[in-house]
Amino acid sequence: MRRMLFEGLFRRPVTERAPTVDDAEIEALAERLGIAAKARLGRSLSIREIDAGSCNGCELEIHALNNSYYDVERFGLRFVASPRHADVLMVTGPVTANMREGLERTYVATPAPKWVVAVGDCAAGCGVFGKSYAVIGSVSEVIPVDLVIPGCPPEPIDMLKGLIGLVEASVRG
Amino acid sequence: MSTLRTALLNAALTIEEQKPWPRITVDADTWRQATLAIAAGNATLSGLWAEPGAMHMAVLDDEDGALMVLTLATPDGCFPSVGLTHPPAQRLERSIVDLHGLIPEGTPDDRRWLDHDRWGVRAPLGTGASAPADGAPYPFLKAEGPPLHQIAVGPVHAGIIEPGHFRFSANGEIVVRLEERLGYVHKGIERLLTNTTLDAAAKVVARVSGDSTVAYSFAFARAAEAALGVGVPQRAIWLRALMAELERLANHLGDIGAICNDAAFALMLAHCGILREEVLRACKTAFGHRLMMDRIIPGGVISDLDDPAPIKALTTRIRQRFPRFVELYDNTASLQNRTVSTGHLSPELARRFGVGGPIGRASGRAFDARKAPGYPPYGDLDFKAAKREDGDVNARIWVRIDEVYESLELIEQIIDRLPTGPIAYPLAPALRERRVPQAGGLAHEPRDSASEGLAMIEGFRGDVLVWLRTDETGGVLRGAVRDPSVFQWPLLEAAIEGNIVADFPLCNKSFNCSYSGHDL
Amino acid sequence: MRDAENRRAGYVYLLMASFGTLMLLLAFGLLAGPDGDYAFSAIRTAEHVPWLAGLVLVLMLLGAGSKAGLVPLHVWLPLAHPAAPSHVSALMSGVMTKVAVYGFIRVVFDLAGEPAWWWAVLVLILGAGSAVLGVLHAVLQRDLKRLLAYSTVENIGIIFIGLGLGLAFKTNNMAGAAALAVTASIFHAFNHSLFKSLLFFGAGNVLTGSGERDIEKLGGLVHRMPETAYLFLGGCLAISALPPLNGFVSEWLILQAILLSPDLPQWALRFLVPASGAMLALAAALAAACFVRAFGITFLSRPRSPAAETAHEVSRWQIRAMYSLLVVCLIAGVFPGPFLDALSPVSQMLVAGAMPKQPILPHLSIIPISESRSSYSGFLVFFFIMMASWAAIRVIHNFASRAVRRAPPWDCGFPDASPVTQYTADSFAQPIRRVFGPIAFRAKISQTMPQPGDLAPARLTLSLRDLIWELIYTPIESAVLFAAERLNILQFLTIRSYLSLVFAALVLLLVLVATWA
Amino acid sequence: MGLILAILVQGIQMVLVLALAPGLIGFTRKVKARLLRRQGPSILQPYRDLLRLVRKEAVLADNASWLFRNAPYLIFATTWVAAALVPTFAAGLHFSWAADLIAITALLGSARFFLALAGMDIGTSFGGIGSSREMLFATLAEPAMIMIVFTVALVAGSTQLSTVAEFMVDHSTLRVSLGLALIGLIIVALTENARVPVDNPATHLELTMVHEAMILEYSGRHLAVIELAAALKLLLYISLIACIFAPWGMARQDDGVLGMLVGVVTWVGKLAIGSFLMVLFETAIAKMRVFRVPEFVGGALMLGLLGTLLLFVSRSF
Repeated sequence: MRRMLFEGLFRRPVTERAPTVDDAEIEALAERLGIAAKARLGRSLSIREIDAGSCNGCELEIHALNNSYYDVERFGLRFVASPRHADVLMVTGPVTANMREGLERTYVATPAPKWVVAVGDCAAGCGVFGKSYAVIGSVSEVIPVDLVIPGCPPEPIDMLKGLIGLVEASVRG
Repeated sequence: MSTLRTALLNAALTIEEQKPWPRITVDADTWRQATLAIAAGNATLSGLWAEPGAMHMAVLDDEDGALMVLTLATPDGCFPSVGLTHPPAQRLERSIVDLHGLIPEGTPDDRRWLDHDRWGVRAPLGTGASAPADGAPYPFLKAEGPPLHQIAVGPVHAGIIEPGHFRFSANGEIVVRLEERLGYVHKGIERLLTNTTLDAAAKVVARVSGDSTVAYSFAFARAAEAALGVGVPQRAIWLRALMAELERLANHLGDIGAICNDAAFALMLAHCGILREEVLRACKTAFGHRLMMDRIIPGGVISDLDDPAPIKALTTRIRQRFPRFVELYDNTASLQNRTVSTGHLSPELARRFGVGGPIGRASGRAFDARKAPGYPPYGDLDFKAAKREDGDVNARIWVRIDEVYESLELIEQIIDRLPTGPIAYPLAPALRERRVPQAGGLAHEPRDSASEGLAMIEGFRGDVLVWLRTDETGGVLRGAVRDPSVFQWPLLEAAIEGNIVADFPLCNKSFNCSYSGHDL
Repeated sequence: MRDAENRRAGYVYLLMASFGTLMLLLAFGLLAGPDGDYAFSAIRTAEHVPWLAGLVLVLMLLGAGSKAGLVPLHVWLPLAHPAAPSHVSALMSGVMTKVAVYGFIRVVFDLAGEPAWWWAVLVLILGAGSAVLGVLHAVLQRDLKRLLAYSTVENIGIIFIGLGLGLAFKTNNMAGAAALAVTASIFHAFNHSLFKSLLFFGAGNVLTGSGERDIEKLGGLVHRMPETAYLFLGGCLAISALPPLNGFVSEWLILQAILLSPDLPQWALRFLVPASGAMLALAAALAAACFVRAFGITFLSRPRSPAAETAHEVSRWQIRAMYSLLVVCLIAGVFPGPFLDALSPVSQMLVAGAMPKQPILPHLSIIPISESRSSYSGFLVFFFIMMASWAAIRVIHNFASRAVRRAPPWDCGFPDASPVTQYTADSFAQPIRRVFGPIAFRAKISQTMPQPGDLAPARLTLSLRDLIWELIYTPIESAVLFAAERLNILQFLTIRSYLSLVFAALVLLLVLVATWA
Repeated sequence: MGLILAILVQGIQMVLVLALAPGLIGFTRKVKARLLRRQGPSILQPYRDLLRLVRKEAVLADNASWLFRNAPYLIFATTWVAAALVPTFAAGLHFSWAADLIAITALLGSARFFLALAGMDIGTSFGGIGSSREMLFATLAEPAMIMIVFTVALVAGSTQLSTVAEFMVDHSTLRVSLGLALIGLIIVALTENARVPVDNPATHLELTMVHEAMILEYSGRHLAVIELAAALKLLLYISLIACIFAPWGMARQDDGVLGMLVGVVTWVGKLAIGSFLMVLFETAIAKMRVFRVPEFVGGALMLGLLGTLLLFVSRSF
């Protein structure tokens, strides 16, 4: 253990350089999210993740955001335990009929201003599952979605770009 | 061949040539006898699924790991309950009631399971009668004693976890009873596997549980190949095993870190997380997708391993670093204090529930589908199935640690001995030449042109079972999948016995059952 | 049910009261001596044989202790106090126990002459034991009034710790320290009578408003009985010894007195005093847990029964009476100086010393011994807390968003309105029971958890044993029964046998009288 | 003039603890991240987090009472007052006679009392879990703290922190009793601040939470105030340990501006070292089972009692 702790103290972190996000994209995002109108929260956003019916693939990659390579916390983004503490809801999966209420309640429980990020192809448009007796549809059919990160599952770097865009937009508004 | 299997074959009304294991049609009495034999521990229940007018039960022979599927015609919509004598079948039966409307006669538990009264229909795969979508309250099982409170956790959990509801009846920290309520991520996968194309079905099955996507695709491909009677090139077989082991490696690394992190030991998570990320990146380089989703198709694989160097570098690196984590785990007394004797699962229960994967192997059930029933190329590979007897969180971590080493061993063997040649045979010509098997005599049995395949693959969580019926054009008529979690979830309720509320997350993470795979 | 309980309470009370009175009478008899002069002045000037004085102390501990509720003589108190109507309970717990304390102080400090050091040992052990055992019992109670009664036992224990310290210092001629201990103790007795009455009135309001005193069936009363809640909370803060209320001041003074004890010459005391200090601190911390539970389960959360759902606030006059108590609690906590000064003649008389004169200005702080050692200003603490909260509220209101939205409680996305999904009082106390229970109650649990697939109810059984009752009272009870059974045969003797018994007794008495002289 | 200066120093100290507390949390997070081979958030992140929280709306549960709304301010106020009474960069604080170490402990007890009640106000099972665990730990941590205070007070002859600090500067010697008290105080500090191995400030598991479970329902400005109070409490404990056991470099009342500056710099250094050691310890240990914590904190109580007893035996220990 001593060796691992020393490594941590004296060697460079394994965290990789932040992906660059285009300025124009950020401006556009800020505009679209109406951040100026809602409130500028600064370089600090708390994220609540909700699985509304995903296959767990997106969850794995969201987990990866927290690993030392991506280290999402350095951008002021933090996963929190309660929707009451959150600003951003990251929703994955096609919304199943059984999860609809849970998703809606989480949305209601989150204090404004809040943004919803639909993560993955399923959240964006049901993916391979399509609407059925058990699937309501994409996330936007249940709660308003502000940002979509496509992919099956989206790679952590893509999610990171999307989230950095959100943080930066939240600063500039 | 065991006596039970011989007896069943003798009692069979018809025997279906279903590759690679037979499917026999039986009458209700034989069905009941089979049920009793399973309950008595002479065989293991491996799957239970339905289609309109019939019930199917997969039975695993404990002696040689051979499977057999029993089919019971259900003209009046009823069948003798398996769960009545063999509790592991209860939730499967409840799901069948919810989806197909078939009634298990004498079932002890008639509460709905997947159906949360949200669909607007009853028995969507059966009659499909409309019903109110009002989310009727769910009657939880009782607990008695001094004033107890209930802790309702989920479906929206505090971490990045799939949805499920846990209901603890507790007196302070003492857990008096834990009951799960699952079904939140039910997406109607069985419906999606009905009358569809092979491609679409493959995509859906790959997304039954995203963490086991390789195992599912592998199982689906093998079931489809068995049904269609097509072959697979050698190189593809070995590449499939390579992917499966990489997936196991990534998931086990993630799990070891995550279990330790649930005891607030973040150091392990951080370092295991780094290794896991490196595995995923190597997968991306080698196969073009971090989770290797949709890489395995019926007939072969779609991406070849052009350069084994990144994988080799990966195994070298893990071999270099992982032993240090193992040492760290072994030498951190505070961590051991949390894991040793926590969440004990008795070998007896593990055997009765036929629980596979690291959970079973940590409780003395040595079953590993790679060994028996076995599938290529594992017969040609040299590896040991990990096994422990303690059945606690510590044992489950150790089984995973052992399996990390075994997977590394396997990956190295595969890379060294990887055969050359094509990576897939096109399906279309094979389908044209395919010999149509002769089907049995029941009226509701599939058309003559239909054929069936069953496959069992060892995923990182345990044995994945996929059953498929295809038509002569290669279309999927009907499919059923069974996740290892189905038999693991109920045992979590038992493993919490004697533990306090605060230890549940540790038990839960050490099981790491799939919600999506269970709910389908 | 309640009747049977009341009858039992009455019976035990009667027995213990007669026992206590008997002990007191014996003590007075010993003090009055052969001359039988019961005037205080006569007793005070009389020479007391040391072992007789010691016997007086023991008798006083038994007599006054049983009346005050000192462990192990407390058994009647948690039965009798809750059985009375709430205002009577307030009087019993708040005032009557103090009469016993007064009697004890009067006899032991004033009349019984110079104390021996072992007196302090005895008093400290009983005090510390009462404090911890009392509050441990209180934490586990689900009857609100019984909880308060057990908490009285705890506070009596605290008072006796102070008195024990006073004895220890007095016997070693440390007048200043003794004055501090005795003053603190009496101040705590005063404080306790205030907040315990307040709490009993509050419990009475709850009983009136909801008809329920089982806290497992209450909850959410803060919405239906807001003023009672407010007042009860004040009482809880005071009794949990939290600044700036009065309970803290007296307990702080006792702790300060303990810090003076390294100068004591007796080894037994040197070890016992810090130990009783630890017990005092433990009791105070447990009291906080106890009253978080009492207030939280009764007034917060959601109603656990229809009774709690339909509770209503009590009349204005009942509330006003309580406000006056709370105000005195606050004044005694914020301006304790004058109260301490007022007690100095008392300590002068009891231990021939007094605390330093508490300065009104500057700072309104109190000083137990000297300014360099320690001081505490209830006023400043109160003022600072008020200023800091005010500042926080101002800043937040000026700079923060003022938006407020009401939403359903966060339920993990699974709405379940059933009150069973919130903590029960028993659940709240379980961790404490688990940690302290094996020592104090021999708590045992047994559990049956059905295997997966078995729909039978799971079951938890809990057995708690009151060790004091089992170790002391059960043997006495069985001894009495045994003796009664044996003596029963006396009823069925012949006339001749009776006559010979009478004769034998007479001879025995004559021999006794003859040899005594 | 002296009085004005004294009040000024006191005021600066009050503002300073408030201003530095989030930075301390930021520093611990940074160190933790580095130990886990991550870059980690900026040290300023907690300030940004607080700023974000106060800009958000507050969502209150339907059945939240006045207690729920007011508790954050009371928790903050009592903690702040307690923190302001601990000498940080200068000994001999002007208002030090207002409360001694026992009163500081009790003030923190008040904060905990309100927090535990706030956790129970909504009636969710998690709030109850948190409150009940918090009060259990407190039943041992508080007496342990009192015993530690006894030990220190018997050595220094006062429970007044300023006097203690001055005494320690002048008579810093190695004593067995102080060693015991130091270990005990560290245990209490870890417990009170909900750090590993007692609680995990970074946990996402409701069932294992202690502190977090009580504040799951809080949002917006209320949450900000509670978070700030938690940060203040950590700062208070590290300052307390520094002030009693490592009082070197602390300015005195009559030192000039330069002395004060030196005091501030050494204090910040002590905070950094203290929190660094804490994080190092945290990283190297797993969280305990809930019912091991009473043994752990009970150990602190025993250490405190032992220290006191030693001093009762002989003042030279």
